[in-house]
Amino acid sequence: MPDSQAVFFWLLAALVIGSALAVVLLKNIVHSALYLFLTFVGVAGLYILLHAEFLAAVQLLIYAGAIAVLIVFAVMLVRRGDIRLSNLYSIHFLPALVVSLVLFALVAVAVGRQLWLGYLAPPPEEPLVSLARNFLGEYVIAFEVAAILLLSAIVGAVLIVRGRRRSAP
Amino acid sequence: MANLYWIPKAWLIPLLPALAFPFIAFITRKARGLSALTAILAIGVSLVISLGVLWEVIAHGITMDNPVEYSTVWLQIPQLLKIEAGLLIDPLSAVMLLVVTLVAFLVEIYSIGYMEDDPGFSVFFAYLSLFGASMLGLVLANNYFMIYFFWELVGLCSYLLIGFWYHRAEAARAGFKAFVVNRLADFGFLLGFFFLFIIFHTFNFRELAAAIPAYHNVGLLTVAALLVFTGPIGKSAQFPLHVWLPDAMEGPTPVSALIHAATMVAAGVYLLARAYVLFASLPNVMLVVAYVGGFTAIFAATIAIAQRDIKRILAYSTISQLGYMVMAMGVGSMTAGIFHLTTHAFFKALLFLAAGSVIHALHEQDIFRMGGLYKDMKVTTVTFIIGALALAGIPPFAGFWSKDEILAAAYHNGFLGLYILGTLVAFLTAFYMFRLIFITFFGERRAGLHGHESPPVMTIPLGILALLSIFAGFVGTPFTARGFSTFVYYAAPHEVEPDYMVMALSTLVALAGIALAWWLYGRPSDLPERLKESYRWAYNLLWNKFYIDEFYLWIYRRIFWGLAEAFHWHDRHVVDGLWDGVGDVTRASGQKLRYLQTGNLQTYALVFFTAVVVIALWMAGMGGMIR
Amino acid sequence: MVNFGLLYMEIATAALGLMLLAWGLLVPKRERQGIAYLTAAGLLALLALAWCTRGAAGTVLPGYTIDLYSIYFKSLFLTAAFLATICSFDYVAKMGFNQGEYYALLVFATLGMMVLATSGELITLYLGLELMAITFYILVAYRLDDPKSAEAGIKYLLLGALSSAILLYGFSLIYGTCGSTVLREIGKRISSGQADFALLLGLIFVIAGFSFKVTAVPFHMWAPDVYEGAPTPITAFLSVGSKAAAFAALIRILFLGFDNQAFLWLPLVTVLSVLSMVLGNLVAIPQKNVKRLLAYSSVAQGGYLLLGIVSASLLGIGAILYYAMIYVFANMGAFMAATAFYNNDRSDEIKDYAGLARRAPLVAAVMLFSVASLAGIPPLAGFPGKLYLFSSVVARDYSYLWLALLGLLMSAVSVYYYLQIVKAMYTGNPAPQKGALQVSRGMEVAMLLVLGILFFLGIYPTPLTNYAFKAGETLFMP
Amino acid sequence: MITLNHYVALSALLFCIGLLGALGKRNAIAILMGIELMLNAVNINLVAFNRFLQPSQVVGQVFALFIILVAAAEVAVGLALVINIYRRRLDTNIEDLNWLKW
Repeated sequence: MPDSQAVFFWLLAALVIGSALAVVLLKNIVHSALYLFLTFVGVAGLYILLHAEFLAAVQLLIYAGAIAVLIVFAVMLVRRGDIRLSNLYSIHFLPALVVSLVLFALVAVAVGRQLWLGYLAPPPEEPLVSLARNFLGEYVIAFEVAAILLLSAIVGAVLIVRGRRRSAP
Repeated sequence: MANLYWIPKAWLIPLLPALAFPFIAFITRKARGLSALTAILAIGVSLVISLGVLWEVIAHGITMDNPVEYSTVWLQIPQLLKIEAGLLIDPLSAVMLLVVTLVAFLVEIYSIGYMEDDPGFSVFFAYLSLFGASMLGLVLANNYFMIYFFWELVGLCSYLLIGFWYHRAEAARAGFKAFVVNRLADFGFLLGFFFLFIIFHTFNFRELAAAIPAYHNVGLLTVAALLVFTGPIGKSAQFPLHVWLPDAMEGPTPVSALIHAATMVAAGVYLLARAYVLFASLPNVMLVVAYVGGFTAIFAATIAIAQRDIKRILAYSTISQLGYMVMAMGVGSMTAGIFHLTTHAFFKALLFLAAGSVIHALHEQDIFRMGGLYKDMKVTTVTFIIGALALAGIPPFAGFWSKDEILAAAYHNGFLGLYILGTLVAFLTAFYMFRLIFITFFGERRAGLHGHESPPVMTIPLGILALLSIFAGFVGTPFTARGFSTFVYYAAPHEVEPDYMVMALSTLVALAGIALAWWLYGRPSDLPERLKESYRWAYNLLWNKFYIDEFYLWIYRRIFWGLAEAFHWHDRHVVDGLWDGVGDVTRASGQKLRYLQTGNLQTYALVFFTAVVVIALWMAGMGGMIR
Repeated sequence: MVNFGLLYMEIATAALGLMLLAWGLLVPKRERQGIAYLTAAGLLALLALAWCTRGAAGTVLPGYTIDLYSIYFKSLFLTAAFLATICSFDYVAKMGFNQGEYYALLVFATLGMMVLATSGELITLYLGLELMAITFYILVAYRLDDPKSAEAGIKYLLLGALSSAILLYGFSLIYGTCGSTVLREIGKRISSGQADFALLLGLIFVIAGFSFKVTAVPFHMWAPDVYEGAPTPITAFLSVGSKAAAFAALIRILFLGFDNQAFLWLPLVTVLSVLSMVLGNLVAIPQKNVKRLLAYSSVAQGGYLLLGIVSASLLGIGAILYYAMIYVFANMGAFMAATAFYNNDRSDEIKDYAGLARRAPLVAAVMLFSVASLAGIPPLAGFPGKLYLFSSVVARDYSYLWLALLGLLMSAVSVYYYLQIVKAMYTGNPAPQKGALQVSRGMEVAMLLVLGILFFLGIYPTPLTNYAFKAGETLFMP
Repeated sequence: MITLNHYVALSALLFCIGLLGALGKRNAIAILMGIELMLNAVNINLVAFNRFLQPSQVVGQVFALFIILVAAAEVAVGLALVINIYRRRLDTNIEDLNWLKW
């Protein structure tokens, strides 16, 4: 008798894999972008299954909310020609398929052989507090570096999109 | 050893010219006179110290077995690597110091006159100083590493000076050729002492000398010795790497005298002497050394017969004489080799400088366009003849004694073939030198050329070198008690026994050579032309130097270029084409061929991930994880 | 309690970057020339700070330890950044826009390198790596008027992100099998002997990800394109700084985390090293563009550096540290000359270098001695560096002699293509209308400095050697 | 019963699909999408390991959060570059970006 966990897992797995395949295989970039959004949502569902609710929220906010939208914007900005053929395969598709399959086979073999020394226990009482402690404790350097990284990325993105503008005559 | 005065100051000998180099290059570059003065002053003081060192070596009984060594650690990695910077002062280095500083001093004085009108006057003196410093450092080095360091540095100076007139295409090309050939040889030398280091964990000459006789893996040692020997083959222009030296004559003549005749090319012979314990313990390697030397001697001497360029004749003569020295090393007489090195340095420098005096006056190097110069250039003629007599081995000139010792050593150590060969070379040497003299200095004046004697600043060095060419040999005659052979030796000091048969024979063949030269070229005759016509093939062979250069060029063009082209093609078409090709074949679409060009980032990414997959498969297979 | 005081280098660097960013926004446009000088002065001050406090040591966080190893690398990055800044003076001024951002990003990239080289913990290490990478993506594309620059930027970004992805996948597998992201913990939890397959895969993915950054063949393919397209000072900084930082982290990961799995990764690193030395040197031969030639030369230099890892010894690590520092000076020297030339002639083609020696003796001399040092010709600083690297391999095991010999042989090959530049500079004739090169005073001083250091460390390498080996030792301290 | 292996296998599959997208599509934006899929796969891995191996800690989640953040930054810069190139060449086909080559 399948428990509810398993049902949700398989549903979400099907959603994630199916929409990911759609992202890769569809030839319309707008469709790809929409399925990408769906994949992100599916992954957020998986996080909930894994008791990472905060992460799921962040996933929805940043990935589904920001990144996917950003990508759609970019798609619209650079649209040209026939949209139905805007996302074609490259000449490398078949070798890429071979490489991907071999890589998957390797990881699958590795996962199949692995005896994980795991145990399932209840998650921490207050995951958010625990996260916050980590961010400002053990990973505070990473946290600060991330802040600078975001700043640099914003500065850079604005710079590059604006293009050349002479500041001095 | 408490009251030594000069020897503890030996480190100044290379340092002074070394300081002169940047001083001239950066400060006195614009002031030509000051540049020359700085260089000459530096080498002059070095000469004085060298004299002091030699005097103290003799006076204080410092022998080959009992040298003075100063050393400091230059670079150390515990238990692995220790490189010293140090000085080794024994009779061998003391003699070399004197030779180098003396010749360099005289050549620099001479250069004032010779380079008078050259715009690169100061730079020339800077280079000469740098060369002097490197050569002196090489002589004083107490370990392989340091000798290699200076070995490369003299190579660099040689390159710079050959190409001194770099705006002339031949000069630039000759410099490049010397560089490439020497790199090849130096690479072998480097490997050789690398091997020695791996076996013995030291670069130091004395430590190696103590360790080598006790080592019994002859095979490995033989490889090391042969590799070390490639260094001298390159630097001392032995067959088959002699090709760079004649071309090096594109440099200014004082450079030819100092570097490509008297000192740097002798560095190979000096290295053989320094590494002698290594060679002496390997009879087979000694045979190789002896025969390479002997063959080079006769090979170069025959080529010299047919050349027309005054400097090229002297260049081939240098190769031939270097062959003599190497042969002396090979037949087991380090004494004879170094003795010949010393006397040769004086008379060959003299010959080159005298030839330079001729070139300076005439701006012409083809001997067949000269003639009758003795009327205008008395000093030059006389000194040149003295040098030639010394080179030809006519007693009592310096060359006679040293050459005689080599021949005697070959004869007495059982190398009868090499002895005969050496005697033959003596004959050829006398012949081509006097062919040169009769054509250049005697006979009739050729039209359009008017010689004039060079200024005293050039002729005085000639005179000093002429005196040395006459008298320097007396330190090592068989009649000198406690002579050169008890001073510079390997294993044990010994007195040379006079062998009148060898002496008489070599004198006779030398005289015969001179006579033949006179008979062919000393009197008006068309005999040489007729000989040339009837033996056209032989003449062509000699004139074209046995086609060695052409052979190398062919190898270079065919094989080396071919390889480079192949690699290039491979990169462009195979590596890049591979992945594009895979996609192309699967799509079977000829239209897509234009995508075969690279610059495609996905090709790069695909290579990246394919590499990851291949590595994973390989490692998994190695770890037995996939069955 | 976290000892934040020990983070003074990182904090000061971040402060400098933020200050430059603010300066660029606040100061009137005419006054912005000063930003370049401010950057140079700031970096120099940081360098002095690093030197004065080189004795500082201590643990900030479980996975973040300040030791001589990290301080050595910080000094290296600061030196490279300082030289790159001087190199940028005229170059960026001629671009004429957004100078504050340019220098701020340069400093942030330096900060990323510092974090990358110091961190002993995967998360912080990853953030450092990405800070460095993202700032470089932007800087590579900084020549906004040049489509080649943008192309280089997108190529670098996409390939860099792909390599990050596989690197992260490797990190996740390592985390999954060891249950920790702290390298020393990982090292303790991996039992010696045969590792799990998953862990092995993780290790391979991580090595691949770092091989991308150190341009080891076959993960190098981005380098020539990106190096050619990027602004020259950035190319220079990328080729020394990013590479050295990746080496610092790779060494930490391999020796702290996977020391007892060396029998697995040593053959892999050996293969990478051999491929890099051979391919880098051979493909450099037919190049016609100086930056591309130096890119392939940089691939080959990465191969030499990998030899130090192959030796798996203190000597090898010390040799890498030494050589990396020398490489900064030699490579920056060469790129400085290339920048000076580009600023005047707007060209990177070797044939245009003809007669440079007569137009600008100093620039030609810097190029000459820099490439001579890269080739390892005595008496320049590259020579002892190569000597250490090659002898460290031999010292490990005489059966590795062939590897050292291959390195020597490939160095000999490299002389050939370096000489092509030299030949053009010294024997060619300049085009008649070309006058003397205009080189700014700051650049001239920096060039002389580089020359002096190359010669000084070639003739007397002991001070740096001792520093490098002492720094290497601290890595192995518990 | 859903085990850790299920999650890791799912993640591996997602990673390889992403890889296929990154290597096999010619639109620069599609390549970026593929890379995002790969990063999501890594995150699934991290969170699953965290949940099954160290449920009392949140290290994996922290890592995943950082990766999301960096991915956002990378996408921002990447899309900016794509737009910049599009303006100049009217093209986002990565196969045409080959001005830099041998």
